[in-house]
Amino acid sequence: MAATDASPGGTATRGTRLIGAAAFVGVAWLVAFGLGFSPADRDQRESVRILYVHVPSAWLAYLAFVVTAVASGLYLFRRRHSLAWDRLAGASAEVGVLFMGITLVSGMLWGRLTWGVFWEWDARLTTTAFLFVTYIGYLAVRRLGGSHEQRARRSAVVALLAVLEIPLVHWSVVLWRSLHQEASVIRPDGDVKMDGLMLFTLFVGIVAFTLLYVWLVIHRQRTLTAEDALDDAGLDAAIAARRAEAVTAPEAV
Amino acid sequence: MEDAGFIIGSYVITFGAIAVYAWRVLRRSRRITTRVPDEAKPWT
Amino acid sequence: MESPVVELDGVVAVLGGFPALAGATLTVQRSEIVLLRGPNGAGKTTLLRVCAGLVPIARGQATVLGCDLAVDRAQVRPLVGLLGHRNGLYLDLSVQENVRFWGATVGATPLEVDAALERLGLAGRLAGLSVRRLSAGQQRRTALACLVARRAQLWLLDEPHAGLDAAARDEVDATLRQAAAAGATVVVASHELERAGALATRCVHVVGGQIEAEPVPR
Amino acid sequence: MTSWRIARLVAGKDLRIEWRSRVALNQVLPFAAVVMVMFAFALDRLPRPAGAEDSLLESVAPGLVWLASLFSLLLLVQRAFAVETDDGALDALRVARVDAGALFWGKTLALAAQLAVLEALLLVTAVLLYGTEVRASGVVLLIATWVAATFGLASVGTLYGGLAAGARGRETLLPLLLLPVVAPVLIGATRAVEAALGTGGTAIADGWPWVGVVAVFAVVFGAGGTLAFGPLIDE
Repeated sequence: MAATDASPGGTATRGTRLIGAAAFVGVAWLVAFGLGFSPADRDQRESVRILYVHVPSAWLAYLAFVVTAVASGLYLFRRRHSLAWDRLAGASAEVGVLFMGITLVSGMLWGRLTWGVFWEWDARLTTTAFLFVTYIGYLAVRRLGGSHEQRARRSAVVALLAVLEIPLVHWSVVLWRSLHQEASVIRPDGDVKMDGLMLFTLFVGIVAFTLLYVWLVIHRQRTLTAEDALDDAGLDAAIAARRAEAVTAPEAV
Repeated sequence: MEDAGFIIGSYVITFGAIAVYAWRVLRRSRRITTRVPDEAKPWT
Repeated sequence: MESPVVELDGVVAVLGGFPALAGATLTVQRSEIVLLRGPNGAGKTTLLRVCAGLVPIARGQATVLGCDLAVDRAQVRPLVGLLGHRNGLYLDLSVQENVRFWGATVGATPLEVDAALERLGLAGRLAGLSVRRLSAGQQRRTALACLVARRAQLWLLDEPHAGLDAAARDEVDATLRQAAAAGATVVVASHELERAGALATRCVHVVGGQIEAEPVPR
Repeated sequence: MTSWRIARLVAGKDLRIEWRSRVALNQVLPFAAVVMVMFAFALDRLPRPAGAEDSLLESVAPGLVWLASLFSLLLLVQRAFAVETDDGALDALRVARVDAGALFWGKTLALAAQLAVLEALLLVTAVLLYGTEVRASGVVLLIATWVAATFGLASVGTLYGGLAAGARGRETLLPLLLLPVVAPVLIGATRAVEAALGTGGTAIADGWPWVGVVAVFAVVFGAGGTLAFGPLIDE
């Protein structure tokens, strides 16, 4: 990344400032269109506005976990175990958990207005909640300590196991929900038909959230790189100190 | 706007949470990167 | 000259960011009993665990029993016996069951198991006792019997004499001499200087994560 | 030494330790029974609804049996790895380079054996305490669920137990990692047993797709465990 001005401190470069600015504009547009310009929905009236935040954050959360899984796979199966993949997996999982939390909260608010109840055990929401808890567990595994390689290997395996788990959970939850055929009239499941300005707003939302995701992951990944580098940099100093210990140690018996 | 509390609330929670997380990441990165030599930072 | 059993060259091993070994160089030939001496925290335990292939090597070169540890640490492990502060035994099982289990991991025959028990003076009544009820010395001897049953070629012992009375220490020393005589190689980290000094064929001083060779005290 | 023999060796060792120490028998089984009683305290407040042939407890009995099994699974897994880390045996296993897949299957088989006995006793407890009736026609389905769920839970328990073994804060890490993962088994096994027992009028045929879910879970985590166990417990 040929950054013209060396950053005084922090992980910003011209590229991230660009993405950050674009993300900010995207969010501004999303709020303007989402709350202001876009019309109310025929059936759901105003509550559809929450979807402009709920749906993009859900998509980006799933994207984040796909990135984590792919990065973990690359770390494990690539000859050159470069830790950059592991740090990307960690950064993406962290942002993914943030977005998944937002998805769940906004989903509950939307559910309260549309279905009259905060939580509805529908297949998608249940799988989302399951993913949220699974990746909180993943982040807990990342903090288990040990060398960077150990952390990377252990987290990569847990991330791949989590991916293995998603279809299983989804399948069993869908099968489970199909037992509840109670005909609920207004249950558009958020797949409300959107067109014109509403669809545009949703599109703005997805673009804004993607920019936010990229911007956050880049910064977080660089911070993790710096943290690892801090450990390693400390290593050379520690080795020197260790060697000095040998010189100064009184000639033991 | 009807149910404004919930709707605006969802936007505030969403972008509030993202802002807090972003601020914590940037604060930590500013604090750490000064103590790390430049060659360890591929982006500089 | 046969290739050395252990060949470390400038090995750096990091535990939680701390360089327990900071450039250790050591060569050990077959049937030697090498004594590692040095203050606490000098890196003796890490050195043993590196030779056992348990700790990744950050820098430097390490070959044990013909296996290059930088490439594949796991390959060397079945040939090595590591006895640390903890004996690695199943406390609820009896002495014999423990030795039979560890022997079985390399397919040792019941005869070999009995021979190992015999050698450590654990045959008869002791063999049937649950390890939990044994004294520290008897537990240590059981752990050594497991090493014998596992046909370990390289014995890595961390303070084997700790917590033992004089008689038990003699037995440990006798076992080590027998193992070395039978072609195994022994590396002992110990604070019992006068005793271990007499036992060791060579003495090495470990401090600050590095090794300084020393003439044999005798 | 074929890995199958090592797996049998490890399983034999684990079961012998359990036979000697009787921790599962004297502590985990009573715990499971207490959990079933606590469920009754918490849930059994309504008189049998008019017309319905099942009381509340009877209609949720399958779910409670599997819930009690899951909580007991946590204790059994922690015990299975406490045995290894008590005196540093896990390190010794690493040094002996016991093949990780064989070690995984050894621990899983031993755990499955204990879990199977525990689940059977829990079903008996449900019959005694909750008035559940086991109908003959549902027995085959019941046994199929029992086997599939036991293997699924045992393999995932061993896998995440190995990950948490020796780690700081493992007591709280294990439930966080394990309980979400076993959700498909909890859902599948409960529905399958409901079908087997005919709770709430469910037909036997409805149970078999659920046994499929649980069986796929067991296969996936059996294979996944064999591959992932090595890297997870390796130093």
